Amino acid sequence: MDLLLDIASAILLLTGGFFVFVGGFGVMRMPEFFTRMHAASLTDTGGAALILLGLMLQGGLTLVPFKLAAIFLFLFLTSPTASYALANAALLSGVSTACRNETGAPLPENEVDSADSKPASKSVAKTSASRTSGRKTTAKQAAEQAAPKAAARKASKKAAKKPAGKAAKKPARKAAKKAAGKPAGKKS
Amino acid sequence: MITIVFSLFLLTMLVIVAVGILRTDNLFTAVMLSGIFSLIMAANFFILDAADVALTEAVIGAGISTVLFLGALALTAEYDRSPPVGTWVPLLTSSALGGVIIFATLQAPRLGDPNAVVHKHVAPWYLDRTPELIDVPNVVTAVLASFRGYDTLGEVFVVFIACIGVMSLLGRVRPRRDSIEEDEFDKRTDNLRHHLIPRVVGKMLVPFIVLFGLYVQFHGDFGPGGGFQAGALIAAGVILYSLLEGGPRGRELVPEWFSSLLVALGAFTYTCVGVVSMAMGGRFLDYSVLSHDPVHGQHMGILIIEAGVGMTVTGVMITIFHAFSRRGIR
Amino acid sequence: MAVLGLYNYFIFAVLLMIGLYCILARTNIIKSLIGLTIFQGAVFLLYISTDKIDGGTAPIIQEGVENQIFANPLPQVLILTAIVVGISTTALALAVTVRIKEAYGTIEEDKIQEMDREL
Amino acid sequence: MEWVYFGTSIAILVTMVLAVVRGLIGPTIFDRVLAVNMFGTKTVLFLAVISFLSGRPDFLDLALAYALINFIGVLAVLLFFQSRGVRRDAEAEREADK
Amino acid sequence: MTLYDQLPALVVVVLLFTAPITYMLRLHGFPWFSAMAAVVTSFVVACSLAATTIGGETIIYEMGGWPAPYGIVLHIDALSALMAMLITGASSAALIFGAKSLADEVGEETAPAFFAAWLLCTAGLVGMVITGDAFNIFVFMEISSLSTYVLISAGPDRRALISTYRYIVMGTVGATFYLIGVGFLYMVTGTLNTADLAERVGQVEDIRLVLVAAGFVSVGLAIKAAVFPLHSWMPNAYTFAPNAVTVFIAAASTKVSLYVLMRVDYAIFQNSIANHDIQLTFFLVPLGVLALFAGSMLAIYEKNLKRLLAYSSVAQIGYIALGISMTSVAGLTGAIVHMFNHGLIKGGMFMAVACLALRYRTVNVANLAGAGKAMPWTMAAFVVGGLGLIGVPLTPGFISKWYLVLAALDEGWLGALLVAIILISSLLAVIYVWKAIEVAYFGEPRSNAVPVTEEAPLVMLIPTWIVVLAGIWIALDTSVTVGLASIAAKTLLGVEL
Repeated sequence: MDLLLDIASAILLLTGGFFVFVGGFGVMRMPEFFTRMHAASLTDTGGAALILLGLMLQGGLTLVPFKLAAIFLFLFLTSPTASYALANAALLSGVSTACRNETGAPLPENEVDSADSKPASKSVAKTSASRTSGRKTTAKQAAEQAAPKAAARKASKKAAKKPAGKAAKKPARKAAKKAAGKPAGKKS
Repeated sequence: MITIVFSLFLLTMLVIVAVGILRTDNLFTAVMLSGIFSLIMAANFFILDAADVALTEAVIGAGISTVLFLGALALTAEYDRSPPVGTWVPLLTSSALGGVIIFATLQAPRLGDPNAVVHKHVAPWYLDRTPELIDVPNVVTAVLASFRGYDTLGEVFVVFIACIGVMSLLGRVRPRRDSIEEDEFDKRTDNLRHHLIPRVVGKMLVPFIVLFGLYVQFHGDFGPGGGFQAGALIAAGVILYSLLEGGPRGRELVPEWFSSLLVALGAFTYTCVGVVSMAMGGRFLDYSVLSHDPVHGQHMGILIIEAGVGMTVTGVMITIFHAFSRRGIR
Repeated sequence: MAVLGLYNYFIFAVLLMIGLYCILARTNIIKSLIGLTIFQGAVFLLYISTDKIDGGTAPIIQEGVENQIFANPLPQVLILTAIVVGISTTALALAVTVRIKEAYGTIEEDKIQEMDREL
Repeated sequence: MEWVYFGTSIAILVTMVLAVVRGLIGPTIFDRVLAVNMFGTKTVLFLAVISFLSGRPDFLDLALAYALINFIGVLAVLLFFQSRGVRRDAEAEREADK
Repeated sequence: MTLYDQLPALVVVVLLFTAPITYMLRLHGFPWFSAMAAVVTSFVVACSLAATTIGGETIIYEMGGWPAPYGIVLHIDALSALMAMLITGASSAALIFGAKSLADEVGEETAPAFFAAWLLCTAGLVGMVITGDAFNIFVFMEISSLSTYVLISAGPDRRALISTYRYIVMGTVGATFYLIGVGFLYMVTGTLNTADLAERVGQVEDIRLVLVAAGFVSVGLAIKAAVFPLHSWMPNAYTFAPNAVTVFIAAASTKVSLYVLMRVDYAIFQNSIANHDIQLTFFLVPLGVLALFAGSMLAIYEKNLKRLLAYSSVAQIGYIALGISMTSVAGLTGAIVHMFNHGLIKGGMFMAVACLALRYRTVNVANLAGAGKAMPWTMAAFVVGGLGLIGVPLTPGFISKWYLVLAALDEGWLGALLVAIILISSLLAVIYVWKAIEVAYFGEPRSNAVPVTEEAPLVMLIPTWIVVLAGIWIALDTSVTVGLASIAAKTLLGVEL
């Protein structure tokens, strides 16, 4: 009987481990933030479920499986919420969802390093500015790809001009509609 | 064998993250990486068989310290604009320091070798005599609360002073400067109310977090846990609530006067236990005189002072968080 | 194999160096405070790596399990105290930093020194 | 059963390393937040497997505390982000109407 | 267990017991009163402890009833009783003196927090002095430093904040160095009790770790004690703290770190590491000499009176370091006596400066002209204090310099050099004291300066003069201080009484 349990938990654990590894690998390989987010959060919950289930089988009838169930329930509730909230914040802050430009070459992601807290000196016409700054940042991004990584971080810090997080100022509903409009703008 | 492999992995990661913290210019990134630093440190402690310390480091290092740093960052700049000042002197001093330590520890006892002096002198006494003298499964709690209870008393007063300091520095709410009046501003900025899903899930979890904190508090004698960890966990629950609902609502849940009263009461309880044991003829903090049977007295003493420590740490963490969040965005 | 035993002390030395360098070289106040937490974190690692014993487990005595080898509880107690001391100092320092930002308008030590020199 | 735990914990450890690497090089801030969140959940799993590996399964409270702290950390980051964005716009408004 | 046996614990417990009460009860004027009551009670208990230890016996008090190396033990001998008396005495004098000046600097709202921090600062210092456990010294060092940060940051000027920040960083680095030293000692001996450490450190075969531990402990405590090259936090901290706080920390806080250095060095390392005294001399003498000269030079060119006195404290700490480095009974007696005397002199002078600051609203030497005539009593106290700094006979400074010179004489040619250095630095002291006195008595008050006519309030003058007269009294009847100091020196060196 416990040989069966051992085999079952071994299978569960190893697949869970594999899922988790795939998640990690995905986070490294994915070109753009939202796809990375997708890879991480999906395998997060999936991998965790498998591993914790595998451990529960090993726990026997002591208090341990209940603790594992508590952990599983907690993870199951919080990590999707955290991923959702993170994605929402990223979208509102103007992280570009584009990951391919017209020529098919992977578009380096938008540099939304938290720009310095200088008040955004842009003029009132925010959207047009964000489009120009979008193009400017993309051009700069291309240059940055060539420069070695350390220099890139220095260049991006100095030149980073954050597209104004204007969407956050308005209530969320209008922002979501507007945000949907904005990425299209950026792609042109 | 297992510990060597894992600690090798984790320690190298620790150094990589520390170098990452040093090199990044963006303070926000540094705070996030210091959160990872504490988590790796806590995982390392767990592998080195220090379960209590791992729990404390996780809850306080990764939890409370990140939240405090973010609170401070919200009120100050988040860019480390200045280029590093003349790097020769700091480089020289720190490498001299490192050199001296490496030179000194070449002869130090290996990790985990059983006949190191440390395992020979004072530690075996604690491990042998605790079941008989204090009869508490968790020897760390026994040493923390009873054998070296005076240290923990000093510890509680260190936390008490931190609360006093933050209150006297950030106590007085500053007059507003800019045009946007306060409540409208706070409505928009201070909470995550318009994020519907986190708000629902978060508020559902707050009672369970506080319950888990109380479990850790009273489970301290049998498993990893105790006053410090429990206080930080309960405070984390309240902090989660005021993150979601916003500062003013958070301060309604746990008002200022209550949390600072909790702080003073916890420290006062701890000292009272000591004074009562003096009054009953024993030495300061000698719990065996507290009741007819010494072991029972030790149990009672440890329970009360752990409650005192829990009260103080909860009160301090909540007061400090509210002091930072009430300072708000002026 | 012997060198692996000393790996913890080597990492302790490296973290101290990084922490001290971060405190001395960086003029931003919050960056120095993070350097201070790394500096203190390294000391916790030193103490806890003394308590490990081969084949030992955490010093929580389980009923019914005979002649277990336990790790040394004393450094763990000391470090429990040191962690809470560390967080108290950080909290106080952050409160002072917020007040400095409000009084001086900046948290770069060299700018603050210039402002004081003009006074 | 021993090597199963060992294999899983190695897999989790490698993912943690990948998360740290993403945390260090992640161009945007949100990558770093994602790395921290992922790292936190992986530590929870790592602790659960290790406590089984070392034969002390009653240390799972740690893993639960980790999961909880990780969630609160991410929410604190989001609130920080939101307040920063709004503060910048408030200053921008002040700048505009000056 | 009669009350008499409980005294060693009571000296700290009274302060720790009253601090939460002071913080909780927010009645008008109550915080100052409860702080005052607790500190005076603690002072009385410290005096009775000194009375019992003057016979040379040491009191051992086991905390929690656990025996020595396993539990924490309080170890009180002549030296710790003397230091406890100094700390609680300075604290009560500063509190009486500060009643009025603190009232306006510390608002009604933060008064409970301020005075609770004051109580805990005293408790931390006294706790450090009487405990016999190496890690416990670290815990109480943190209590006293954190509360000192809180007290200093209450200063009115915005520069108090930046000096508090610098003090926090340097103080924490110093305390962490001490912690590393204790960690290494624990690794090679397995125990934390100072007496137990003293025996077991000798049996350690590889002394490399013990040497490095001694190095870390000494450097850490040197930072906390503001010994010369590591003193940069002290002048600003003393200058921008509230006046009453400066009086207290100037008199007590740096001395305690020097006390811990002395006890750790002589109790633990002296009899265990071969020729440790030469290492100690090699470490402390250059620092002491540098402190003497640099401190005095900086004081001479300083315009702000409080910072002038702070730099002179750096110089005086150089004297104490010299005394410690001469591992002879006379040298140690000189160092211990100078700790006590300097506490009294500097406390009195800072009180006088506080009275001047109250009336003149500034501590800049230039515009204190005419203070001699306007505030005769305050300036007289300042002059007597200044003479004490120089070491004129009939002042406490003279006693300690006398013992230092005695000790230096029997050190051969190095001693002769030290005597010369001590005399030269006394001359330098004359210069910077005279600079203040000359402006006060002979300077013409500037036309636009607001004319100050009446003297400082009595409630501030009386404590100042009590402290100054106490200084004169112990300069004449040296039985108490030198008696305790010589017994302490003998016990430290292991010479029979």
